[in-house]
Amino acid sequence: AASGGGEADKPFKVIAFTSGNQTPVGAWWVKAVTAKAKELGWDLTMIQGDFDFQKMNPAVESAIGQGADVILDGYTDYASIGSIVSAAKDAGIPIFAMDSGTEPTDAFVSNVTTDQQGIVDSTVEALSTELGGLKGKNVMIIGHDPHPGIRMRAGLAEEAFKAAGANIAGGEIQKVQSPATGRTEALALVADYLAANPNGLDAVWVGWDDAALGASKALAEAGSSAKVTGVDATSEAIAEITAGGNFLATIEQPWPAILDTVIGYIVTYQKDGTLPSTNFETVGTTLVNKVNAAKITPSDKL
Amino acid sequence: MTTTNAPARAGQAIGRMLLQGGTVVALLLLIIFFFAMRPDIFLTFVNVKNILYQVSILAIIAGAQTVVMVVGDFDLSVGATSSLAGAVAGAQMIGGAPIWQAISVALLVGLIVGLVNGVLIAYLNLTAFVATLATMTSVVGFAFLVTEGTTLFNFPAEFNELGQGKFLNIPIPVYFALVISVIIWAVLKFTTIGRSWHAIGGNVEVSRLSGVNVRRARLLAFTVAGLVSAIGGILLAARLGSASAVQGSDNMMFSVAAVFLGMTVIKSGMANLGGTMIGVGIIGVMSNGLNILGVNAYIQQVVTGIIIILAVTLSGLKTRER
Amino acid sequence: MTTTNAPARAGQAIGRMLLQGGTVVALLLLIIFFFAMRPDIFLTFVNVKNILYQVSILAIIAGAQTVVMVVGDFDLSVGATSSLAGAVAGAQMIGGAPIWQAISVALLVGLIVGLVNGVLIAYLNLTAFVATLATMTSVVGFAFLVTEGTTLFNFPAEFNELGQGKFLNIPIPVYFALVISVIIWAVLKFTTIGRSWHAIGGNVEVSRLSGVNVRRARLLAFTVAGLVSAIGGILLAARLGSASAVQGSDNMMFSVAAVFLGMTVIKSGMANLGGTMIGVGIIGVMSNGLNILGVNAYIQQVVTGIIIILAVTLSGLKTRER
Amino acid sequence: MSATNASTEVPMALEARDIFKHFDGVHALSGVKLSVKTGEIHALLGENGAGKSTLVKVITGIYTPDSGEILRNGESVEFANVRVANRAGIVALYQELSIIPSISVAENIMLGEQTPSKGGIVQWAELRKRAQEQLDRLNQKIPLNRLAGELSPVQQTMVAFARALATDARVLILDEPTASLTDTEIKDLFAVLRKLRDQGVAIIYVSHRLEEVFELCDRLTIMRNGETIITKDVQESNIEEVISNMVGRAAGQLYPERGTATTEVALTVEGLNGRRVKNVSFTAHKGEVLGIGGLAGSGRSELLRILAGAQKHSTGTVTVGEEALPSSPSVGKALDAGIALVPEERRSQGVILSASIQDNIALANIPSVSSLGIVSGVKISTITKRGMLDLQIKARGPHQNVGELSGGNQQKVVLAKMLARKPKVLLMDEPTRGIDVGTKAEIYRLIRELAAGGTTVIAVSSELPELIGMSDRIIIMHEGQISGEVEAAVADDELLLTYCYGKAN
Ligand SMILES: Nc1ncnc2c1ncn2[C@@H]1O[C@H](COP(=O)(O)OP(=O)(O)OP(=O)(O)O)[C@@H](O)[C@H]1O
Ligand SMILES: Nc1ncnc2c1ncn2[C@@H]1O[C@H](COP(=O)(O)OP(=O)(O)OP(=O)(O)O)[C@@H](O)[C@H]1O
Ligand SMILES: [Mg+2]
Ligand SMILES: [Mg+2]
Repeated sequence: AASGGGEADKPFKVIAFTSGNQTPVGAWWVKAVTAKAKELGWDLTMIQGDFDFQKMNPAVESAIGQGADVILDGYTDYASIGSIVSAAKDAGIPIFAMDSGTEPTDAFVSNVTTDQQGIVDSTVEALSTELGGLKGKNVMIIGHDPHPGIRMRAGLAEEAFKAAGANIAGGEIQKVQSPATGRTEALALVADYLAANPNGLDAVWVGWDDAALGASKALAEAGSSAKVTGVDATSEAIAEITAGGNFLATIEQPWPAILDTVIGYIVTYQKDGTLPSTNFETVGTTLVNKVNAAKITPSDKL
Repeated sequence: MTTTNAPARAGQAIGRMLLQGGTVVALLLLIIFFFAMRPDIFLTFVNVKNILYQVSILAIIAGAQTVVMVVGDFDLSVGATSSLAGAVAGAQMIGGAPIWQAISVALLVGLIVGLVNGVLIAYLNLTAFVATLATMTSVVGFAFLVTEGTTLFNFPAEFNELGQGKFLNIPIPVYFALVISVIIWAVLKFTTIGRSWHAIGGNVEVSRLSGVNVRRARLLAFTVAGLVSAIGGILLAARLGSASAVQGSDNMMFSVAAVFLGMTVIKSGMANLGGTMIGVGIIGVMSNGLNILGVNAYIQQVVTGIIIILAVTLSGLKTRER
Repeated sequence: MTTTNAPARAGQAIGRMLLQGGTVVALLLLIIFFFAMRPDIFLTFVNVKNILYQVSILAIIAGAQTVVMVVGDFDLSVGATSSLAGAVAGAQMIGGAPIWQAISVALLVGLIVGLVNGVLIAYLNLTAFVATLATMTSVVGFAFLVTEGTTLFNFPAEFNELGQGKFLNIPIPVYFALVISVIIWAVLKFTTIGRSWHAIGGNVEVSRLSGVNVRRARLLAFTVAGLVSAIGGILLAARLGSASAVQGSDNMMFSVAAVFLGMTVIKSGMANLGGTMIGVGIIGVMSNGLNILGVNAYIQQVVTGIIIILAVTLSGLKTRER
Repeated sequence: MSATNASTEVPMALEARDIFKHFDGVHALSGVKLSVKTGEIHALLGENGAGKSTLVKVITGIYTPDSGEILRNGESVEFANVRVANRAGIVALYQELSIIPSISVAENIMLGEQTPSKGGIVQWAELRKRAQEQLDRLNQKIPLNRLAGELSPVQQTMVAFARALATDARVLILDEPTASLTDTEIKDLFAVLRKLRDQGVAIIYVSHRLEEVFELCDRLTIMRNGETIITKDVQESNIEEVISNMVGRAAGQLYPERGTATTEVALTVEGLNGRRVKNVSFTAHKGEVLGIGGLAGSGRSELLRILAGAQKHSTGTVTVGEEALPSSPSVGKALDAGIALVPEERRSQGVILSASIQDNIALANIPSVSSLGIVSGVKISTITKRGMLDLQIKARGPHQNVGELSGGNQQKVVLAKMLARKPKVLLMDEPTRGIDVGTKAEIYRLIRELAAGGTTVIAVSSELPELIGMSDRIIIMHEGQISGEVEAAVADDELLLTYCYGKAN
C-alpha cells in the first residue's frame, strides 16, 4: 500500500478485493490493480480471498471500518458478499465491480461484465456451423453451479441448443462439483457417457476451458469426432484449437479493457463524484477459433 | 515421566512448564512477532476485534470437534453439516418461512446428521473416520441439492443481524462463540456426561466394564457436535448474508488442527476446550498477521503449515522421552 | 451378541463369511446392480477399461496410503504431494529439462515430503494427523508457487504417452497401478520391513521390545508413501497432459476411504493392499455406474456416502458382538 | 467360620447352572456349575484357559451364554450388560481391567454410575470424599488429583480395586487381583475382603496363588476344561489335592533341582544409573539362574529394561562375555549381543494380540528368518513349530491369533519368541505372573534346562517362595539400589524381606 500522489492533501483510499486470487485471471487482476493504483497515486488496500468468504468478508469489512473512498470488487459475486455490501452502504462507500454477478443489482454503482448471451450465441453458432446445423444433434452441456457466470451461460446454452432442435445428452446440464478437479470430472463424465452411448455425442459445450480440456481429451481417447467449445481462452485451450483436434473454439473475455473502463469510472468519481449512468453493463467478447487463435493473448498470460 | 534428583528442580520445573505450555508459548511468540512487525496495527482494538470476528465461527465448530475428540473420535462432517444447516436456513427463509422456523429446522438438520453419525459409530461400530467421511460426502450432496449449487442470499435483515450486528461495538458472533465455548467447557467439566466422555476417551473398554453407558455417551457426543456445527453454520450464513454448499468447508480441517494443537496444552494429552481455543487463536492470529504483513497468498500457505509444525513440535518435545 | 446352539452351524458359517467379506459382497452387489441396470454396457470391454483407467491413479495413491495405515498412521498429504510432484515435473519440462530429469526431480520431491513427514512423526513424535495436515498445507502452497497458480501444459509427447498411451489396448497407467500394487503387496507380505510395519501397526511397544527399529520403520513408511504418491502425481500430469496445484486433491479423501473399506475385508481389521484395491474398486464402480445411469451429480454425492456406509456396515456387523 | 452356618433353605447369593459358552469353535465353558453363599469368600481355581475369566464375564453380562442359567438369591436373572449386573449388586474386577490413565484417581474410583450427581451435575466434593474413603479402606495414600496414568502399576491396581469397593457390591468378583501386588498391599487387601465377608458380601476370588487361597478363602471350586470338577470347604482340602484336581493328575514337584552354575562370567554390569536405578553393579555367570527381588517400584523392571536396551541409562556399562554393549542402546543391538527380555506386561509388551502365533515369534527373529530383506515362510514355520513343540503351546495351530490364547499360553509364546534367538542372557520379568501351577512348574523346568544348557537366566519375581525356589543366587533391590545378595539355597523369606525393606546390608 503506497501513497505517492501529492496532488491532494489526502491520498484517495481504495479497497480492492477478489475472491479468486488462486486463479490465473485473479492473479493478473491483483497485479494489474496494484500497478494502476501506484500509477494513480491511490492508497490501496488489496484483499485476496481464495474463495474463502469466511476469511475475506471480515477482512474487507474491517478495512471499510477504517474508512475508504471507494471499493473495487473483482470477480466476486454479490451473492457471497452481502455483509460487505451492507457494511459499505452503512459507511456510504460506493462499490465498483467487474464481473461480479450476472444481473443488475443496486449493491454496486457499477458492474462491468461480459455478455453471457453473446458468449452463448457465438459458441453455439460455431458448433452449428461446424456440425452443419444442430437439429437432432446430441450435445452435452457441462456446467458448474457455484460459479454464477458459468451457471448462467450453461442455462442459456441449454435454451439455445433446445431451440435449435438439438438433444441434450443426459437430459440435463451435467455438473462438475469442484473447480479443483474440474478437468478429471469432465473427463470421466464424457468417457462414461460415451461408454454408455457409443458415438452418442456430436458436441460438448463446456462453461470454462479447464473442464473443456478434460472433455476434449475424453472425446479424443474414445475416438469421437465430436467438437468441444469452452470459455476463457487459456493458453492451453488456444493450443488445442490451433492443433485442430476436438477442441473447436473458446471465448476471449476482454478483462484488461474492462478493468480500464472500471478504473475510468473510479477516476471520474474521484474527480467530481460522478457515478456511472448504469449499474450494470455488459461487454462483447471474441470467439477464438483456428483462424484468429494466433492473435489472441491467452487469459493466463495477461 | 520426567523425574530427577533434588537439585535444579526449580529450573527444570520452568523448563517443563515452557514445554508443557509449548502451544501457549507458540501463540505468544506469534503475537509478539506480528506486534513487533506492525506495532501500529496488530494489537489495536480494531484488529483484535477483527481476529475475534474472523475466528468466532471456527471457534464454535472447533468446540463441536472438541466434544467428539474428548471421546477419542473424530468428526470429519462438522464443516459439511454447518454448510448444510446454513443452506437449509437460507432456503427456508427465501421460501418465506419465518426466521425462528428457518433456524429451528436448520438446527434439527444438524441434530439429525449428528444422530446419524452417532448411531453409525456407537451402535453399528463403524470407525468414526469412515462414518463421518461418508456422512460428510452425503451431506455435501444434500447441501448442493438444497442450494441447487448456487449461493443463496437476500435473507431478512434481522437474520443477518445475528452474524453482522454488534453489541458494545463487538460483533455478535463473538458473543455466541464465547457463550457456546463456556457451555461446552462447563458440560465437559461439571456434568456426568462430560466426565463419561473423558473416561471413554481415556479407555473405552475400562469405561464399559466399569458401567459407563458408552454407546449412549458416544451417540450424545456426536449429536452435540452436529447441533453445535449447525449453530456455527447458521451464524456463518448470517455473517456472510449468504449460504452455499461449500462455504466454510475448511472449518473441518482447521477445527481438527485446533483441537490437536490444544491437546498439547494439558498434561493428560486429551482434547480440552481451553486448549482448543488456544489452537483457534493460533490459526486466527497466524492468518490475520500474515495478511497484515501482506504476505503472498501462496507463501502464506507454506508458512501456515510450518507454523503448525513448529507449534506442535515445541510442545511435543516433552513427550519425546523414550 | 450372536449366539446359537450346535445346529445350523453350516448356515452360520456361510453367513459369517458373507459378513466377513461384506466389502467384497458390496462390490459384487454394486457390479450386479449396475450390470442389471445396463447389461448392454456395464461389463463391456470398453467400460471396464474405462473404470480401470479412471481408478488407476487413485489405486496408486491408495497403495501409498495403505503402507502408512498398515503402520497405524494416516497420511493426509498424499494428494497434495502428488499434485506437487506433477507440478514439479511439468515445470521442469517446460523449463527445458529432459523427461528423465523432470521425473527424477519430481520423485525426489515426493521422497523429501515423505521424509519430512516421517521425521516429524517418527522422530519428533507429532501425531500423524497434525504433521501431515501441516505438510499438506505447505505442500499445496509450494505447488501454487511452482505453477504460479496456473495450469502447466505443453509437455513432451513422450511424457504424455506415459499417461495416455496404450499397450494391448489397455491404458498404460493401468499397468503402472498393477505393478505398483503388486510391489507394495509383496513388500508388505514378504519383506522384513513389511513385517515390521505390520507389527508396529499391531502394537508399537511390543514391536520395540522385540527388537524392531520402530522409528526407522515408520520413517520408511512415510517416505515410501511420499515417493509412491509422487509417482501417482506424475502419472496424473501425464494423463491429463497438464499440471495444476490442486489437481487430484480429492485423491486424499478417496484413498483413505478405500483403505478403510479394505480394512473390513480381513479378520485382523488391519489395512491390507488387497482390501484397498477392493475399496478402490467400489469407489470406481460406483462413480462410473452412477454416471452411466445418468444420475444427477448432487444425488450421486448423496448416494456415494450412503453406499460407503452400507458397504462398511455390512462387514461391520461381524464385530458387533458385545 | 462362616462356611458352615448357612442353612440349605437360604438361597445362594449367586448361582451359575450348567453354563455353556463357545468362541469360534473353542468350548470355553461346558456345563459349569458354581454356587456362592452370602458372606463367604469363594475361591475359583483352575489352570490357564480353564474358563474362569469367561465364567466371570458370563455372570456379569459381558458374554451371553449359549445356554445355562444364572440365579441371584434364587431368582433367575439375565444381564444384558455390565450396568444391569452392577445394579443387581454384582460387580467384578476383571483380570485385564485397569485404570483410565487420562483422568484423575478420584474419578477413576467413582466411575460410571458411581459418579455422585445432582441433575446431571457432578458433585465434586462428594465424589472426592467417597473416593478418599475407599483409598483409606485400602490404606493407600494416593493423591486424588493425580492422573491415574502417572501412578505405579501397583497403585493403579489399588485404584481399580478401590473402584470395585466403591460400588458397595453384594457379590464381588475378583479375577486375579493380586497378580501384580506385593505382600504389603495383599495384606491390606485381605483385611478389607475379610471385613466385607463379615458384612455379608459374597466374594468370588480367582487366583493362581494357592497359598493365598488357603489363607483367605472359605470354600473353593475347581474348574478344568470349562467344567466344574469339585466344590469343597477349604479347610477340608489341601494344596496337593487342589493341584491334582486342577491338572487332572497327581502334582509333581513344583521346583526342579538346582543346577551347578559355572564361574564363567556371562554378564557384567557396572555402575548403572537410570531414572530409578542407582549405581547398580553385579555379575552373572554362565548357566546361572539369578533371581532379583524387591518391593514394587524398587526398580527391578527398569534394570531389566536397561539391560535389554529398551530404556536409556545415564551412566554405567553392560558387558556380555567380553563384549561391551554400546552406550546408546536399542533392543535390536542387545538382542544381537545375546540379551533377550521377556517383559512384565504380557498383553501390552509381550505379544501382539491381533497377530498370529507365528507372526509374533517371527517378529523377534527377523534376522534369522530372512535373507536380503525377504522373509522366508518356511523358516518362520520351522521356528514356530519348534517353539510350539518345545514349550507345548496349546493352540489350534501356528496361525491362531495370540489374543485368543489363555494367559499361560500367551506367556509361552513370548518365551518361544525370545528363545528362538538363542540368547546368552535371558531376562525374565515376573515370568509366572497370572500363570497356573502346572504351567509354572513347566516354566521353572524350562529355566533350569536353559541354565543347564549354558544360558544365564536373570528373573525378577515378587513372590518370595518362587524367588527362592527357582534361583541359584538372589539379588534384592531397594529404592533402585542393590540392598543384598544371598545364595538361594540358604535364603529364607525373613532374610529376603529385611533386604527388601533396605534394613540390612
Ligand atoms: N474372546 C475369546 N475368543 C476366543 N477364545 C476365547 C476368548 N476368550 C477366551 N477364550 C478361550 O476360552 C478358554 C477359557 O479362557 P479364560 O480366559 O476363561 O481362561 P482362564 O481360566 O481365565 O485362564 P487364565 O488363568 O489364564 O486367566 C481359553 O481356551 C481361551 O483361549
Ligand atoms: N510413581 C511412578 N510414576 C510413574 N511410573 C512409575 C512409577 N512407579 C513405577 N513406574 C513405572 O512402572 C514400571 C516398573 O517400575 P520399577 O521398575 O521401578 O518397579 P519394579 O521393581 O519392577 O516393581 P513392579 O514392576 O512390581 O511395580 C517402570 O516402567 C516405571 O517407570
Ligand atoms: Mg483368566
Ligand atoms: Mg516390575
